[in-house]
Amino acid sequence: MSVLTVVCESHARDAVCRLFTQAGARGWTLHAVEGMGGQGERPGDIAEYANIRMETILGREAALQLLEELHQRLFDRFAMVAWISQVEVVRAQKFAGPASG
Amino acid sequence: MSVLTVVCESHARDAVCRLFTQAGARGWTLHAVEGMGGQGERPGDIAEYANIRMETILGREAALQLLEELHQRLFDRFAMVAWISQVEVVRAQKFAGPASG
Amino acid sequence: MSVLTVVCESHARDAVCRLFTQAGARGWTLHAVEGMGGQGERPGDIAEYANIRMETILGREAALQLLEELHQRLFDRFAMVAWISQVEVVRAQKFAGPASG
Amino acid sequence: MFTDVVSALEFNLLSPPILFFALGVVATLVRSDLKFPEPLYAGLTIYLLAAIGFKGGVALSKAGLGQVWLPALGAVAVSALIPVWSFLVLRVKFARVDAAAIAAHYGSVSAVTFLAAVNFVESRGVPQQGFMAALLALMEAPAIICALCLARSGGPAGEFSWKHQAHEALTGRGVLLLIGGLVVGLLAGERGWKACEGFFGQPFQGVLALFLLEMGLVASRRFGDLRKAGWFLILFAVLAPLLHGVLGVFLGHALGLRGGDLTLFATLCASASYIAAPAAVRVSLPEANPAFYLTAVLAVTFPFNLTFGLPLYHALAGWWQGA
Amino acid sequence: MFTDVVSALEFNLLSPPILFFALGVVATLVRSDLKFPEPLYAGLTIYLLAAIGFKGGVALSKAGLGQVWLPALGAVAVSALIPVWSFLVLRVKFARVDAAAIAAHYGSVSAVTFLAAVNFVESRGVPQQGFMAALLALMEAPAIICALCLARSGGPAGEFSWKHQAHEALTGRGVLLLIGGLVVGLLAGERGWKACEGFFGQPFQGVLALFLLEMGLVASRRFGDLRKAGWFLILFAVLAPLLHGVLGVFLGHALGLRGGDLTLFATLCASASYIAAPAAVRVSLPEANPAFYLTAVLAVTFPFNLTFGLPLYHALAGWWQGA
Amino acid sequence: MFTDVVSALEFNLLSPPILFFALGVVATLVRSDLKFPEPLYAGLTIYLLAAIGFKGGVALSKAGLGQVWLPALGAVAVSALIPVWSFLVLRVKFARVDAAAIAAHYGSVSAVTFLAAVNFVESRGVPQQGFMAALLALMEAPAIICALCLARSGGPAGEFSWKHQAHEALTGRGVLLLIGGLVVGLLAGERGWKACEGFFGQPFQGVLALFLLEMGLVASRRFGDLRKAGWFLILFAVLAPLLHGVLGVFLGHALGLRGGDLTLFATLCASASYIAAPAAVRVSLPEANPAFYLTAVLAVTFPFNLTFGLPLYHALAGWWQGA
Ligand SMILES: Nc1ncnc2c1ncn2[C@@H]1O[C@H](COP(=O)(O)O)[C@@H](O)[C@H]1O
Ligand SMILES: Nc1ncnc2c1ncn2[C@@H]1O[C@H](COP(=O)(O)O)[C@@H](O)[C@H]1O
Ligand SMILES: Nc1ncnc2c1ncn2[C@@H]1O[C@H](COP(=O)(O)O)[C@@H](O)[C@H]1O
Ligand code: NA
Ligand code: NA
Ligand code: NA
Repeated sequence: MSVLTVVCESHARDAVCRLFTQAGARGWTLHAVEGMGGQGERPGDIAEYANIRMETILGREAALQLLEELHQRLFDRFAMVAWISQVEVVRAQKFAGPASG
Repeated sequence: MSVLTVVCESHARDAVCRLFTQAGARGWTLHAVEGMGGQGERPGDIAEYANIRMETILGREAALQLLEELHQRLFDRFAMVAWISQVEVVRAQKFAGPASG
Repeated sequence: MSVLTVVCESHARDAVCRLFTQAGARGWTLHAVEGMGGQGERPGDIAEYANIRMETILGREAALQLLEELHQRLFDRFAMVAWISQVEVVRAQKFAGPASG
Repeated sequence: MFTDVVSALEFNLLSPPILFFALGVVATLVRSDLKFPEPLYAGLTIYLLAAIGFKGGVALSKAGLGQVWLPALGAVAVSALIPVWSFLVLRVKFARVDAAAIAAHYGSVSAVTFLAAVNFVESRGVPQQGFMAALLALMEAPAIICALCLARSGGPAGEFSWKHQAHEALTGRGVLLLIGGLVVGLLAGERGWKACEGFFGQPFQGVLALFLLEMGLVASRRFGDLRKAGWFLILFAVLAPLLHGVLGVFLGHALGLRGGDLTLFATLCASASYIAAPAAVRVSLPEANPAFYLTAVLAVTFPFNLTFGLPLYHALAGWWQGA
Repeated sequence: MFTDVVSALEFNLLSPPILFFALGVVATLVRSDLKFPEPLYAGLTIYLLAAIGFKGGVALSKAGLGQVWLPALGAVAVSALIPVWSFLVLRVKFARVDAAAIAAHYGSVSAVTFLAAVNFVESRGVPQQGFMAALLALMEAPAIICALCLARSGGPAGEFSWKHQAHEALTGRGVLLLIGGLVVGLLAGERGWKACEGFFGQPFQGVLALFLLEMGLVASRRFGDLRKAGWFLILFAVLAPLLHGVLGVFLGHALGLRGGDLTLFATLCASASYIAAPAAVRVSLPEANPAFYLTAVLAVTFPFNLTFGLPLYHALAGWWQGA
Repeated sequence: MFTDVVSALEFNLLSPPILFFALGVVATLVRSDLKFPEPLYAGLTIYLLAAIGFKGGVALSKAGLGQVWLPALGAVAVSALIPVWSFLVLRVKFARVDAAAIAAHYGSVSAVTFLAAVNFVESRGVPQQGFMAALLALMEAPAIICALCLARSGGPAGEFSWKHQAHEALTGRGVLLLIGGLVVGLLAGERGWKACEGFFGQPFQGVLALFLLEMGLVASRRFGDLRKAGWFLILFAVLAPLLHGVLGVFLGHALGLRGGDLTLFATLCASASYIAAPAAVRVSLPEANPAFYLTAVLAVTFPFNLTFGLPLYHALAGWWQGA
């Protein structure tokens, strides 16, 4: 399995979650972070101006495709970085493919 | 070395830490997170109803066994996901096996 | 690419960021965490006594060298652990080498 | 008595805390992005519990400790007994663990409901002796322990340790702030209260109002699970507090409580825990379904007590004392 | 009128909120590590918006709703029109999307500037009817929607959904707290206010002062981008609020507003949004450069209004009413 | 003088702030899960420092600046000298870096101890001029710089940069809030204070009480390290503040301080830093063992000053002025 991690400005949250869902992610985890990057420092004292860090576990294929989607559709619009790591889980079926009900 | 990451409801904290210790982990890092999963959204405005994210570095064997323990003993009882990633460290002995003193 | 993760006492922040910059990192992400380790529990209710968790994406070579630098120069001085994971990104050039402008 | 009920109801429903609670409910219903950050919730909780304990302690330093022990005993007893009949009734529809889990919540108490009751009683100018905060602290644990025993009577169920439960019952942050605040108030007395009134006294009702805004958000997020809970549970979640409130009035009166104290005692009996009980149940009865107990307590009983229950118990207490 | 301006300026610049704002600016300039944690910012915002709404509602419960509709209509109209001419002027130097994005911010309103104005008017003892908080809520959205239309008139630009914008306009946390507070105040009335005055009333000005310390930090962090913004934009960021403030005085007077209400209306017109508008623009006009609109609004217009604008509009309003 | 000491002690030990501090200690001892979230701690700190600075500034606006410079000079001198003899004494048992690190803490000052002293003096109705908050800000840095020099006199030890230390000394968040608050208070004067009294004044003592609850938690977590610290250090941690408090009374009196100001000056001398000094020492003397300096300061000196030291210094100051 893979974990896709996204660090982005908090305004991008809804857009990212929508892509997560479309990619078949059945869950995610997120929290507020401070950041430093090409667009300068983001100290995070105002939620609207801060960054969030989101993680979702999903299959490798789905993760790669989701990263590509993020790249195509959101990287230009929002301050954002994303990466994929390979991980091991038990109950892989919990994270596999779109929820069937 | 491996990093085992657990995202779980905060009520599971003590139980998870106990398993960490039993598995020989000599330290861990944790913080509060929001989450979305099979049991719905967990917005995290009340600590008791929120999720935490815990990480512990330990040897690969110990990590796999710990994941199995978590699976056997806690996955049914608490809202929880966990995964293992391979990482590189210096001072590997700091994280290896139960503390000797 | 690699992600280098550092968990350390908050007093180390400036020193770590300086090493990040020297290693060519063009950005990083950080947040406050609680921790447990060789130096006991760090409950994190006072920022000055708490831990932070920092992540930076950079090339594998740079990451390994940075980890070594951290080891040589900061591991003895501060409560700190660090690890490297292999990750996949798009736009690898965003994270590669010192900023040219 | 009817006009008393109506007047108390109107007074309560138009008070800022209840109106802010309603605002929180509306915010969820219209899917607003309003959210309280966790540290704000924690800070408000610490403030409210410390304040109510402190205030109670100061009152106690004037009233003397002699009158507390009888009501305290009654409080512990009623809190341990409520789960028994609740369990029996709930067994009609629910599995053993679920019935026990729900029963634990109704025997235990809700600090926020109590805070709203104190506020209501004070705003109406009804005299009270002030030691009821001590009962709030005492009534949290017995019900939980009793209900866990009921669940285990049917075989081993999850982790359970007397030592752990007793430790929680005495040192959990809620109990500690309450009892600690009481002792601080007892020792600091009137002089201490004067010094801190500008923080623990004057802003109190306003802070409670803001806090209930958050509680409105929290409670209404559970509305979606009402269907899963089913009619039997929803009915139980309305009738149980009513019954326990009435019982509280009679019992409290028999134990010598009068005036505002009687209303507060009835409210304690009627209220259902949503912090201490879920925590204990999650750990000790993990098989119990949170969709049942949390929904009953948060989506039905808590709002019911806050809006309608409170003035009802108050009117009944007034009528019974007058009778 | 000159002495009025000087006295109002002096009064404003030496008031604790403005001095704390200046302290925040200084802290950034000397590169201090002073920082407000996010939950503190969120908590202060929730408090301030709920308090101003509540207070407004109580005032409204006395004044009656009849007088609101005409100023409300005027407020919506002016908020929708400001972006039009702003857009035309900004097009001289900026691309379509950037011009529209900046225009959206100047048509919309800043709650904190409004809070400072309420505080100023109250400290000076000028009577006000108290329903202006309602206008603050109404003036947030129209400008944003209008400016997004202007941007899209040049072709497809990012995501845009009427449904989404309307939902935001009605349920965004700022609007919800304001309107919700107003309704709570209306229903709770004078009795409710008395009960909560120790929290929503007495500490208000001090809380605002502390909050402006944080806003000083936030605004001054943008000073570094002033060079990127360029002279044209900086000039715009000073002249636009001035123009809109003057316009607000004349229009507000024509709509029947008097006393403190007129100052508040002018300030609303002059103020520029830095929470609602950036959020909408980030999502719907992602190509627009934040270095332009955020810098103009935060580094120039917000401080200008807070320090010089406010007393100017007030003096002008006084003079125009006297004339 | 004995009855003075007893009465001051009793007054202090039964005041809400000290009782809440004790509650925090108890909470740790019984292993309660009570915890303050970090943003709450940060918020309380910002409030307390801004309030004490502001208040001091307002007092200063009445007293005039002329009387400050002599005590200020004395304060800087004593803060730079305390580390010298502390270092020499500590060298008996400790390595050079550890001795220097501990010495830095005792020369520097603790804002919270000062806050408790202000509160104590005010509650007892002792008049004070109010500019001592300025000395608090001035006494933070000299000791640290002096101690770092002592440590380095034995060879290179970690990072050290005059520029960095000076920058910290002037812009660290504590100093900035204090000095900033003072200037705001000076400029805003009595009128500004009236406007903000409902926030910075009335709730102050209560907020301090709640904050000391958290400090009780923090201090008592260090109790476990007392054994590692050893008897020599524990003795030092009690005798040093006593000695410095007595010295403070004599010196302050010689510098012309009277009434509450004298008590406050003595407390400043006696207090030991637990925020600024550890931060500097962690960076510049990383080889120094935190188990020594943090335990001495947090687990011994801070509680000692808060409970027994404060009334002692006060009684001594009263007696010396009477003599
Ligand atoms: N190399 C990096 N490693 C880790 N996080 C980064 C990196 N670059 C950027 N970020 C994060 O992504 C956010 C947006 O990046 P940017 O668009 O480059 O400003 C920053 O505020 C950081 O939180
Ligand atoms: N696919 C996933 N990726 C990342 N985090 C997840 C995922 N699924 C669940 N989680 C986290 O685990 C918590 C519990 O999951 P669940 O038991 O599925 O509700 C959620 O609240 C999330 O924080
Ligand atoms: N094995 C570990 N896994 C994850 N985090 C650790 C581990 N050991 C230490 N840490 C983190 O690093 C901090 C400093 O570690 P130490 O210097 O061992 O006290 C701790 O407070 C933890 O947050
Ligand atoms: Na009950
Ligand atoms: Na405007
Ligand atoms: Na000192």
